[in-house]
Amino acid sequence: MDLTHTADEDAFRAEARAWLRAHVPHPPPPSLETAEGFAAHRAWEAELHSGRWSVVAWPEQYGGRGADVFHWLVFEEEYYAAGAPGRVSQNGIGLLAPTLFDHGTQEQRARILPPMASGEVVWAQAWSEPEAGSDLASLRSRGVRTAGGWLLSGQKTWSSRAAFADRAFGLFRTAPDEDRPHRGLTYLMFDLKAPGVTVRPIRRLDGKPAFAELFLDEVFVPDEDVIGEPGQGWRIAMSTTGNERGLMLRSPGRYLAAARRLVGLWRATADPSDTALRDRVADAVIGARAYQLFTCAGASRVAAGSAIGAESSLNKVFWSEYDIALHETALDLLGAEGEPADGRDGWSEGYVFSLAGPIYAGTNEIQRDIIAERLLGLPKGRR
Amino acid sequence: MDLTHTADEDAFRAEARAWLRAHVPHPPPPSLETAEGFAAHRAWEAELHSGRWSVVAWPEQYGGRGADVFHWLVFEEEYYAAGAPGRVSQNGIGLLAPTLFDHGTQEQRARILPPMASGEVVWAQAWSEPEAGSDLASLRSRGVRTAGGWLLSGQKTWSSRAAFADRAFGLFRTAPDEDRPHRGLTYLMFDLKAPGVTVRPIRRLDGKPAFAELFLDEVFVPDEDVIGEPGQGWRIAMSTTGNERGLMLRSPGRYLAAARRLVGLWRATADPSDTALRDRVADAVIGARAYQLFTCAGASRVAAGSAIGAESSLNKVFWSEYDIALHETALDLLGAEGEPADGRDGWSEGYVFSLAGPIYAGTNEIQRDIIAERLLGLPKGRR
Amino acid sequence: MRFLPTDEQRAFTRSLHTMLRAARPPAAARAWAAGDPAPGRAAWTGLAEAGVFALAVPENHGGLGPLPAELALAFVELGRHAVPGPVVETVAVAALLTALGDPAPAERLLPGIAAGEVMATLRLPGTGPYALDADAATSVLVVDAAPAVPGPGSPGDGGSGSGSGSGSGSDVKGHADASEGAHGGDHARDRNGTGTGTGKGTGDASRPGPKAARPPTLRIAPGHGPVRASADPVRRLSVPQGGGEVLAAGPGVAAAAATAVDWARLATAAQALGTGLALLDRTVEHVGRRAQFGVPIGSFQAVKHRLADTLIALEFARPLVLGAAVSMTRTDIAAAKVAAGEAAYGAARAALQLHGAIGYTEELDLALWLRKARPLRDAWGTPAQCRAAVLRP
Amino acid sequence: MRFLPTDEQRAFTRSLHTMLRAARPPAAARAWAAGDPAPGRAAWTGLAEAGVFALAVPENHGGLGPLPAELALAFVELGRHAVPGPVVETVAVAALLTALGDPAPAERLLPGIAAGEVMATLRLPGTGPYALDADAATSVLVVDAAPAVPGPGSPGDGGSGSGSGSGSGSDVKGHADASEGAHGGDHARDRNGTGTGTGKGTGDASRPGPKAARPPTLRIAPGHGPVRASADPVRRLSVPQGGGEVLAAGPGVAAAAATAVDWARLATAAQALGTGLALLDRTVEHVGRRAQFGVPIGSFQAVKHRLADTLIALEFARPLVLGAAVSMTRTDIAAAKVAAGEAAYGAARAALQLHGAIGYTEELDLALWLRKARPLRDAWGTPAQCRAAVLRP
Repeated sequence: MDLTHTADEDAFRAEARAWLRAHVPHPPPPSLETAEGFAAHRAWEAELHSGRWSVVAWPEQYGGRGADVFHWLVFEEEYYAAGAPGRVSQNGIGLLAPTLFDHGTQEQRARILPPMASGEVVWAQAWSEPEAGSDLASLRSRGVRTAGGWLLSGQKTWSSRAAFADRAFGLFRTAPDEDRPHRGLTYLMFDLKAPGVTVRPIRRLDGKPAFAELFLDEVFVPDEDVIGEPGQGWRIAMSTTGNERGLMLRSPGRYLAAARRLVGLWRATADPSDTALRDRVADAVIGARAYQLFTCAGASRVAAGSAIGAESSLNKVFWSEYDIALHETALDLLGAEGEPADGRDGWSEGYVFSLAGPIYAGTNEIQRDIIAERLLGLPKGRR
Repeated sequence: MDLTHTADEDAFRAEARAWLRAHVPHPPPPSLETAEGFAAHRAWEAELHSGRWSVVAWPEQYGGRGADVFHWLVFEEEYYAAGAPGRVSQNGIGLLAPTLFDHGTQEQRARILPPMASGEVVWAQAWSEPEAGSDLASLRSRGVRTAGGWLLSGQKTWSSRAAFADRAFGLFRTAPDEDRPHRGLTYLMFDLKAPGVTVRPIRRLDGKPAFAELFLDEVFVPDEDVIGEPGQGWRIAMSTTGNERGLMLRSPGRYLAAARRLVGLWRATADPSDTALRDRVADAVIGARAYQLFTCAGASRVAAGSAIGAESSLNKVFWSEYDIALHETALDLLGAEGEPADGRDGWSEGYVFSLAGPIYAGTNEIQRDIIAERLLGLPKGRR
Repeated sequence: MRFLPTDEQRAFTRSLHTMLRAARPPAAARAWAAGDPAPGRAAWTGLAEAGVFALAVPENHGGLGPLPAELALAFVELGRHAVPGPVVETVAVAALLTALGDPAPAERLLPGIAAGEVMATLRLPGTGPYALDADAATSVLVVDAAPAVPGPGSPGDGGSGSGSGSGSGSDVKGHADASEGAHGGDHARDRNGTGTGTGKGTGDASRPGPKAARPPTLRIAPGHGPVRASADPVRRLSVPQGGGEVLAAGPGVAAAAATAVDWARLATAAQALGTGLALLDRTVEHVGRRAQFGVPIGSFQAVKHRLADTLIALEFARPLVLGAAVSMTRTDIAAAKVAAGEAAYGAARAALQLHGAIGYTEELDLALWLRKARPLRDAWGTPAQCRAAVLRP
Repeated sequence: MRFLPTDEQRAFTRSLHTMLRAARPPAAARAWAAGDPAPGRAAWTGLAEAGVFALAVPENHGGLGPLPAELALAFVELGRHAVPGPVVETVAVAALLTALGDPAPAERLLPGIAAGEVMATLRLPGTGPYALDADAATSVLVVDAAPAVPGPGSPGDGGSGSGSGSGSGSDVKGHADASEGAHGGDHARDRNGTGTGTGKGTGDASRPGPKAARPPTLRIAPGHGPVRASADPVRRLSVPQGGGEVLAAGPGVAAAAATAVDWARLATAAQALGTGLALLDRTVEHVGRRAQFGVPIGSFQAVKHRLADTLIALEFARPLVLGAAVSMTRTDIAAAKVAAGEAAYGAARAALQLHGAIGYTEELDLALWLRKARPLRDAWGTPAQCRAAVLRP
């Protein structure tokens, strides 16, 4: 049971730190949920890519460094500690790429991954539909067979960053008569600028178009943009939610850096004898450390060959609630300066962002059901 | 909308205060969950009765003062402010007596109420059974018709104070073949010393025998000890849970006095700049005032002719959670002196007592279901 | 004792409710956020005609009041309908001028407030650099530098609210504690009570001692700085300019400011309560309609229990708000502010979670209440400040 | 990095688990509470034979250690099995004597601890007047008056733990802060960190200044006062008597005491974690079996979610405890103590609620874990004290 880093990890850390110190933009670019900020973040992806830091966990042939999970954790710590910008390519790198590694063809990987790594093509996800929130099995958007491909029609929603992104991926019903709703779904990729696609940005609570509705009207998708077998989309989508991505959805480095910033804010603004605030700041420090060590243990299990299954639900509930509490504490520390929407050091925008945590990627209610039934073995109920 | 007291209420308050100041025992008697303490508390009931303070809300003919709900609230404030002992006759006065007023005969009232008022006969409740906790409809203890009465058999449990009490009341299944489980129950009173009754005390977490199991083996109950019609027990029991007793189960005076004691403890022991503790003490003060004013509003509605129905579930959840938080704060204020079981000023025993609040008189889970379904109108689920 | 609204009070709130529903405040609020105060002003006139502002103005200055109980009931409705504008601040100005007892400034503004012609806003030392909706208000009042009376056990630490004399508002730290300072409280405890992070660095060295304290002044600011949107964009924040006409000075201003804080807290608490009730109503409706896994999500026990807890918090805040309006004691008002502010914020968190993604959008009107809950929780006294006030002897 | 127990470590905890299950600690705990330590002593011997106490003792004094990671894993098992006795305190004494570096007292007690012949208990200034299980212990150690090193930003306030020199323990207030004081922390912050209510009235006037501070002493108490039952009657509290043989004196005692607090916190955190895990296991089993309304109550979503939250808290406390055992930094240990203590207490609250009335009885063995959670949360550092330690620079 140890927490030491290898010499190689230490060297990797030093290299990442030096590069980031030299390249991280100051002041940070505008919010990535704006047109200007999106462009700036895309440029930052290109810069990261030029230093081969954009996709450290990928094989070298696609622009990565073949980093294992421990190297990845080191990189993430350095990345957030350096105050580097949020990752506009996160959906592609975190969701689509692992699917392509597991289920894509050589041709797809060679065609799709390099421009994803450089930020040239930014991907949006297209999972949810208006009547299918937590209940993905009831998806209705459909793909109809046509010569050399599929024609997609229907409506997707809550497509993060689709307001500005280039392409999207998601599940479409291609065999509507299957008796079980999980069957007959196909995993497809499509161009957001293709004929038949209408993107309607949706403004989140702070007015920023952080996601969009997608209206699809006979959008042609060639066969080469189907991932895996048609009709196997559900299985393919699920197979890449239960692996180590449960650990990698939010990296510990993010919260370690946030907690450090919070302590700085507290030392700068608060009366240290105000124990009510002090206890909440301490809890942020404790929570970040707990999340880091929990992830280290999970990564060690992955490295030892275990799979991460329903345990990722523990992770999801923890970080999403942690993130809100941390930002609430920051706003309370800021007092009257916590009210403006463009409040100090991004705390206000971070708070709005944090509020989505318990809702997306499977609501925390669903996650708790999963924890109770799959980890604790409690009997299924009707909820 | 006013909060003023009438001249009569003020005079009543002054009279109660003066009497209590002269009579409340100091130091307080031992815990009423011990044999010695039970006897001392019974003696205190007799003393209260001698001053006509034991049952102020009852008609004068039974030893009361015919006090309305506002006078009752005044009395309770003075009672707890004076640091007077807990009420060993509470189950009889609060649960059985209202049932007798609504559903009993003249003869029953004349026979049963005066010795209840004087503490000569202390009553225990006998509702729960081992397999029927929150689900009273599944009661199994039965009454079989016999000449001039009924023979009770079966097992009751969680009978508060039955270790030392004289008599008990509860529901028994007298018509087992009814197709709906709520039917066929009869409301009966019986003697805890009668032949066929075995009382097995149950020790609560702090070791005190605060309740008991009752084993009944053909215990004879004469017809005169049936309340209402046989087979109507469920309806009778329910009819007196939805009235103002929802307000009167725990009086605001109790928490106002407890919050005042907590503030005293805080001023005596805590660093006032320790805001974490200060905030919790303030919340105790705020909660006691909220509960007082909530009760005043409810009492005003009762006085104006409204019934208190499912609203009493709001009340139950509030006071039970409040009571635990208040005692947790006290123990944290006491620090190392909060650990001993016989800790200072009864806070430790009060904490153990408070822990039962969310469990009994309908668990808080059941209460929240009631609130959601009856007050908010949410659809019934399978829970 | 009859701790229930009277028939007249109920008729008043019903008529307000009807009037406000017809006025469609959500549209007015959206226009207000976009910098177009015209629809909001029209609603304001309607409120004045219904007598809402007159409740805060004494009869001898053209009002109907002071009638805090009716005012609290009215503000529950304002919260329920998400009415935009400096409604709380206008009431606070009325209370301040009334408490000041100086006929000239009172007669200058109070009749206009009662009539709905004056839309006032107010900044006191200790509540941050901003005044709410100064761009739309007709009168921007500022109290500068109200020195605290040292409380018992607060040796040699009587100064408070320093650095606000310039009115520039750039020195946020100077405003740490004066809303409590205006209450004559103990400075050291106030700072611990703020929870606003503005305590440290207030400048112990530069803070004037008790003897150096200038008398507090009340002035009309000649204008305001650029508007910053609050997290609730319907709340438009700006820093009042320095200078302008001084209406009053002296210790009476501090006492009047303390009274203004009381009224502002009461009105904010009522507005927060109404906000929370509206959030709960809309969420109950949503979860009864929205289906997942084949059933309405409102039939899931986790949803039920969260909404039950929301109702409990609101239904125990309600009597605190109304009780504070009846007693008008400082501790009751502070208690009501804590409970209503926290209950409304809890309702907002529950409403957002149970609406899911749709609740996270600006497009749904729900956002108008959602975004208001947190600012109202903190306005005119954070929970920490108000908890400190509850325990102040 | 391989932040997982090794195969050897897993085999060790498995064998401990098997041994403890066979020893039926619930019966030993009930006897212990009733004043009969014999079955507990037998279990103690078993633990010593398994090498548990030797983990805290260096090899040159007959031990296997110090091996804090193995010790933490062992204490999770001790918590899981509700083992009675001063297990934490014995480890703390071993850490203290090891850190002291003085061969004579070390050789006198450490080999006996490793062998299971010495059952030690300990009182440090700042953790209340009581020593745990002094009636059953073979050695009752007391540190008196460890003066704190003034921390940065703590001008002229270096005294701490005054009034404990008599060892009478009647002056509770004198013990306010020394567990932190032993950590060399800032006295003023410590007091705010205690949350124990013993701060006020510590006697600012009578507290010796840094120059007047007597050197701290370590002594063997000649006996103890009457036993008081804790809220967990398996924890038997008494006040060590004054006087007795002095084993060591001087500033080294303060530093060693701070190390002892670290080890005590780590062991207590691990024990609390095990306690919480046992509470969760038993509750999961109960709700899967107990039916209401025709179904197991474990199928109700409210029950599921409460247990899910309990699991989350425990599963995030676990890596903190093990990580602290690996790093042995003071902040990691304090963080682990907060998280494990709160998680275990939360597990106790959930276990009680979901067991219903049966959980509220002494008769069910559940009570052995239920009643231990809260004392363990506070022992050797309350959550407030440990949160303060987490932020100490």
